Amino acid sequence: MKEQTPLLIMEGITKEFPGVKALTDVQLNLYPGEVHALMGENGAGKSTLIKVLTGVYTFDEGSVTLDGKSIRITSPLEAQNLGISTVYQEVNLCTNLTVAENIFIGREIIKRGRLDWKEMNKQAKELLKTRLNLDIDVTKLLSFYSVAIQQMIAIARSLQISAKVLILDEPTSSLDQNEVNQLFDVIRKLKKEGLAIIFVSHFLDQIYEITDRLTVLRNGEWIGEFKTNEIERLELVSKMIGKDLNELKSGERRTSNKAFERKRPFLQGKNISKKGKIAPFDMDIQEGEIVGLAGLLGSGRTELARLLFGADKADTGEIKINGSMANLASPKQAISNGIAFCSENRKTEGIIGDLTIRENMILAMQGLQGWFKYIPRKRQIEIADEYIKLLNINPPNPEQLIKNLSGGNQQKVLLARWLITNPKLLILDEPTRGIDVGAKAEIQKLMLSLSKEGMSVLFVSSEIEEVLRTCRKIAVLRDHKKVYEFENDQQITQKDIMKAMAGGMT
Amino acid sequence: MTKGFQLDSKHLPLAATIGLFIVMFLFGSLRYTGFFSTQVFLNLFIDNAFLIVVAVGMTFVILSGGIDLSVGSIIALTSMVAASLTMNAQLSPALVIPLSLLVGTVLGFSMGCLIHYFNLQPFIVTLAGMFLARGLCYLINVESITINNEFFSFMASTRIPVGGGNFISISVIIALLVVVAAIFVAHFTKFGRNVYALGGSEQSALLMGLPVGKTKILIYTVSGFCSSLAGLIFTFYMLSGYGLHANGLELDTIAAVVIGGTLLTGGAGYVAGSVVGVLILGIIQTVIVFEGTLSSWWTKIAIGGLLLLFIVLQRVIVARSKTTQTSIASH
Amino acid sequence: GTGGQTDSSSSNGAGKSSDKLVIGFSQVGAESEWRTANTKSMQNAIKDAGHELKFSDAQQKQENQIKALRSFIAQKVDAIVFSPVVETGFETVLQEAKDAKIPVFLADRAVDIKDDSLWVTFLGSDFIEEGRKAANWLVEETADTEGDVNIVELQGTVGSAPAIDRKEGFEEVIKDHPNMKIIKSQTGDFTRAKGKEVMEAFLKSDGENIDVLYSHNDDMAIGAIQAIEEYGLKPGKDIKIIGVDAVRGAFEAMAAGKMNVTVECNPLFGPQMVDLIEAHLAGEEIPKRVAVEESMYTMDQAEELLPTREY
Amino acid sequence: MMKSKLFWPIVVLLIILLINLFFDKNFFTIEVKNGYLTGSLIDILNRGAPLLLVSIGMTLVIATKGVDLGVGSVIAMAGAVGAMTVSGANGDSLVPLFTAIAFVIAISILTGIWNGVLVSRIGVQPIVATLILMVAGRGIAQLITDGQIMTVYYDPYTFIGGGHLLMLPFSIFIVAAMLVIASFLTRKTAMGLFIESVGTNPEASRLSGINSKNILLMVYVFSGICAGIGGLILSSNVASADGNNAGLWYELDAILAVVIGGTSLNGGRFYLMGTVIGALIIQSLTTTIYSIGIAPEINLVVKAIVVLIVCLLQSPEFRKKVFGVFNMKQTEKKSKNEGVSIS
Ligand SMILES: Nc1ncnc2c1ncn2[C@@H]1O[C@H](COP(=O)(O)OP(=O)(O)OP(=O)(O)O)[C@@H](O)[C@H]1O
Ligand SMILES: Nc1ncnc2c1ncn2[C@@H]1O[C@H](COP(=O)(O)OP(=O)(O)OP(=O)(O)O)[C@@H](O)[C@H]1O
Ligand SMILES: [Mg+2]
Ligand SMILES: [Mg+2]
Repeated sequence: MKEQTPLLIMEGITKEFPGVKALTDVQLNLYPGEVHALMGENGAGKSTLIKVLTGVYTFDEGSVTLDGKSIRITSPLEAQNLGISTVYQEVNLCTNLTVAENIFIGREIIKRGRLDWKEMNKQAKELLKTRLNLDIDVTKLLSFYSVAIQQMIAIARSLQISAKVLILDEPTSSLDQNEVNQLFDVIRKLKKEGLAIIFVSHFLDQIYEITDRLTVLRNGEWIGEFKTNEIERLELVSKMIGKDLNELKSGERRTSNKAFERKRPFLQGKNISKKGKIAPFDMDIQEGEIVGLAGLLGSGRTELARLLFGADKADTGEIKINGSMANLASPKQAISNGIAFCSENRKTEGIIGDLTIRENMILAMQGLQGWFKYIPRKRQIEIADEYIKLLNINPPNPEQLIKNLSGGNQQKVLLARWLITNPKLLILDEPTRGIDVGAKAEIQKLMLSLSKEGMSVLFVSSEIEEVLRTCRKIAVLRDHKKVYEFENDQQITQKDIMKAMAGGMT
Repeated sequence: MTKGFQLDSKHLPLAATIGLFIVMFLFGSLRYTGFFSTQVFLNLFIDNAFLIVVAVGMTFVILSGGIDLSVGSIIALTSMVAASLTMNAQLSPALVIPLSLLVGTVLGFSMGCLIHYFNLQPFIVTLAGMFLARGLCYLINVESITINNEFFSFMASTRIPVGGGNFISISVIIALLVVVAAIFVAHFTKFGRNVYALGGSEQSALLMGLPVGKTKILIYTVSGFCSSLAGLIFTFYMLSGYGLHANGLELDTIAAVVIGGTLLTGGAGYVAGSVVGVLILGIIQTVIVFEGTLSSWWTKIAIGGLLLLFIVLQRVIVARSKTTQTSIASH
Repeated sequence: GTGGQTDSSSSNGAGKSSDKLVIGFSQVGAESEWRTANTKSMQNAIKDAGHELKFSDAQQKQENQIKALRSFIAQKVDAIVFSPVVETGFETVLQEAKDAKIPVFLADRAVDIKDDSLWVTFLGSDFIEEGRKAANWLVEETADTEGDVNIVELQGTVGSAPAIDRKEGFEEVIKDHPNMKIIKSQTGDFTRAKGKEVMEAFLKSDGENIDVLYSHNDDMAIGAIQAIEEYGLKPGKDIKIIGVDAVRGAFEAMAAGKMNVTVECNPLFGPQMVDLIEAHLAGEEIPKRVAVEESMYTMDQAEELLPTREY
Repeated sequence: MMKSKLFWPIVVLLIILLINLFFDKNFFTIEVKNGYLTGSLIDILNRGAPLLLVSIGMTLVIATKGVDLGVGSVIAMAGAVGAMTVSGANGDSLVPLFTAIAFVIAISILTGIWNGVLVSRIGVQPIVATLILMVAGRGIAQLITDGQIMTVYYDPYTFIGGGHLLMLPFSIFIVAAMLVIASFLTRKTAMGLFIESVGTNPEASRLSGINSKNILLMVYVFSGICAGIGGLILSSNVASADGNNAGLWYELDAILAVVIGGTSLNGGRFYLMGTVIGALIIQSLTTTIYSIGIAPEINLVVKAIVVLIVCLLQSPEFRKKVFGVFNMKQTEKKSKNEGVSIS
């Protein structure tokens, strides 16, 4: 591979947004048949580099060379035509079209002057089945499926294009281990076929498993290019963060459990169900307890969480809060009962794109206070500044529009939105999705310390490791049914949970 | 998760609309003598042929998440151009017709370009287009121009018998051809699917590498063309060109499209639905004329009331079955 | 003859045909008081004569009117009366009516169709003549004025038949009087609010120069009168005001000395129309064009006629 | 942000006014006449009052991604109700006046609730929901006036739209008051934030605990009130009520004003001051067309051209393409910067 010439060379790339210098003199060399990781903290400029490459943004300075030819791409369409296929960080598909259409649109199969739906549906189904082991009805609208499935479909779409360069921007952020393995098999195959692949992820394990080489960015600057097997984890992290990070090593596994003593129940759910969504289940959450929800893709974790929050209305069941009956028919009621819910789908259910960081942060709090108790602007800025610092949000400007933030930073703002309301129960659906290593550790620490102060947390995550580390109790879902509940003591291992998820334990 | 169910859930608004139309027709037939006849039904098509054609064009615009307010004015301008070319310039219809069709096509194309290249809001651009087209009518002539031309008279008065003494006009045939073509375009061509994608999410469409700009420009061109074609049908219908023709028609058209089940936010809806929407507006008027006792203001109130009835019933039916639908479908 | 008199003449025809007729009447809309009065007159006349009325309002849209006519044909009415929204474009549907052997009567506005067998008769006002009358009054009134007479004109809705014709008739007469000049002309859409707004703008730019206001209907004139008063001039004296229609409001203004003259455009021809329909169905020959009797009212007559105005 | 949104509309407004100055040397003079301040500028404000009011209400509706086509009809209904209430009154007693105002406000609130319920509770798309009132409302107005133009002979009534206070037309004060109320509600309470968030992302707002249904309802009610008061001014100004013609096409002009003012029809951020400028542009344009003697046939063409110019000037893409050549040298970096932007 050494003697090969790079397929793609980006040099001296500089990109400035009004007020933010997103990229300064960045370079990237991509060889055919390699998987190349882009590494960096949230807001380091990974997605921007990708968007510059695929023509979503134009760059201010620098040059791009593909196959020895200098190019300047001005639109995603052009990028595709040049053989660059991309899965962007946020799922960018059309929810009003069917799965098959989403896979084929732009490159439809035409037979006798008309689109051949039969063939496209067939091929789409096959593609999802064979490549990603996903057996779903491809004639259903995309909106029918959860974000994770949508992400798989986006990946399938990019695979369907015969390309020279494949770019995957955090494709694994909401996938569970099985799906990740599936994806990696595909990547390995493509690699053998000589494709050059750019891969972005905040999971170091995945980086070390699949990538050959990596480029590290920090604050929009190029830090260096390394061979993956030649750089230590710790060194990599310190390159990304810019300082020695010994704290991260501390690995205080399950410390919380010892500190936690059973107090009194905060929420008691009995026989809650919604037809077609989730079978009747009971759920108790103690004050100050962190409860994990584990399950495979589409097992119904999100649905369960939404019912507890009143985002969907339950058909049956009753919920007691602090011992007395509560009516959680709408998010508003749930919030006034001290429940908060951070959705897994930040683009459509989380951010209010046109508003600023400050406004996004105080929204839930203001909703709680009502129309007339308006939080004075000065106070708003104080709050925003406080949480920007606490969660290390970049850029640290409360007046920046949230849609201009990097994915991970958006997630932090949403987390702040809920922390500000000072909830009794915080429901987090994949909260660490797209968040970098440092921040992830910070958030876990925060969860633990909040639980010590008496806040309960319902924690949905596809990373069993993470769940095991933080939760005292773990509920497992399978096929829209709560099948198991573990007390998290030292005996429980990742394997046990996986077994329960897959159905080996009932 | 059977196929049948899924088909239903997608086509439900359309089915509800057709059902409501039938109910309305039955209501009219029971209440008024002479209502239950094939000709009354066919008259809906004869009298609304032009509206069907504009609604088809508008459907594409609305499906893409845009809006076109210029359609009424373009109809007027087309009729004016056709009339003045025929009567004042004495050109033959073989020339007049393509030239008139060009009017809306060019205007639509220009509006599409403004919307795409300068990122302007469709509402405003087409509103300007609406003012402009009507203004141009008056520049040609403030008075109406009568058309005395054999070809036009032929198109206007030819009756195509469909049996039982009933007839339709040539315009109906044109309109139905347009509908068939549009359904094909919407579902079996790349352009059609791009329109839906654009309406679903413009940003996603862009990132998926779809030709967003080209599609947008084409959409407004198509709508402009449809308006001009409707303008010609309207000219056959009226045998005159006039600056006040089709005043306020844009709202009727939008209403028809939306009643036909297309979402104004884009991305969901059917061409066939818009046709039913037009027929519903038509039948409301027919019922009111048959009633024949409403004063001018009660006419307006009655139109509003019937519109309300339709929309609310449609909402209720769709909302009702959606809740039962999803729970059944996912098991 | 005045509008008041025609109304009582319906008794003439009542006996002629004892059959109960079904008459379809398609009205333009209800865009003005004049139109409303016209509708009422027609409705009452038909009812008083013992016939059944099928009424349809076209909301000022020709396409609606054609639909209404088709529905009348489908309902097999005995006669159709309609006030065309526009002069053109009714050939096809009138042919259908003729084929269905339903006689058609035009009210208020004419149609521009070569084949005059498509309708029985046209009963209505002559807008051009109204324009001429207005101008003639002005010529007489200013006969001994020396120097220029500066006229501002408030037009009706652009493109509408009364606006075009009233302008034409007026200009036709003043053409021969070089001292009369229309210095500003703008549309006021036949409404008071617009009339006032446009007049304000005229006064701003031409102020004391304006000698005469010619308004295509009384409503705009009434709006303009308010503007003139607010501007500080005396309507009727500093600026002479000519209106058309002779609606009640105009008489009030004239009685108060704020308006000089209004040319009548009589909407109360319902009874006359019923007579014509009955006569035709009884086999009588009737002329293709029947004029509505109309006159002109000046300031001096206003006070005494005011109580008799019906609209 | 705010600054750049307002800049170009203000420029266009100034240009229109300057064109007037060219035709009429005294265009900017304001003098005391009959004890009142008069002048073209004041006239524009006075004449534009109803449009300003309606546009202010419309701004909030549009910010929620809606639209209110019913405003024109509400104007007609309000005028009819107002005129009918005072129709029998004469003399100086102010009771009928206040009764009329109360009735008008009541009926406009009613219309607002009607639209708001259809949109927020039944889930009808705003354009059709309000279309119902647009059609039927005018009918109701005519029903009230019996199809006649109802003339008012009661002087206090004419004060609302024709009277003066502190030497200025009273309607200006009404507009100012409504503007203050709207600004207060949206900037000093959380209303503004909620409206913008519901307009940008309704689902995310709902999950943040905002009662979007009530926000929608409230916005339509406010728009109804604005239109109702606008109708009162219009009817009072000509001392009559015309069910068929009052407020005709106001809905389009109001939407136009809002959009010229920089608020997007896709909902979200709104700019009340921008709307005010937008409405003033439309009104000055109308006045200009009347006073410089443009032939009525080409009114619409002129309007179309001005609208296009305003929109083009506001478009960054257009400025870049047109002025870009000229600016290239100084800000080469900046202009390349924007590229294909997705937002
Ligand atoms: N359209 C925009 N306008 C202004 N600033 C932007 C825009 N897009 C990105 N930025 C800024 O550029 C920087 C880099 O963002 P980018 O999305 O590339 O980060 P990232 O490395 O992908 O982070 P993450 O891991 O969170 O996805 C951030 O500071 C972000 O706020
Ligand atoms: N493999 C699948 N096959 C069919 N439908 C699926 C599948 N996965 C998810 N769905 C559908 O997607 C919807 C979302 O599921 P849900 O959000 O509860 O999943 P989850 O357990 O939260 O997992 P994740 O969020 O990782 O997708 C459900 O309505 C489900 O029917
Ligand atoms: Mg990113
Ligand atoms: Mg989930």
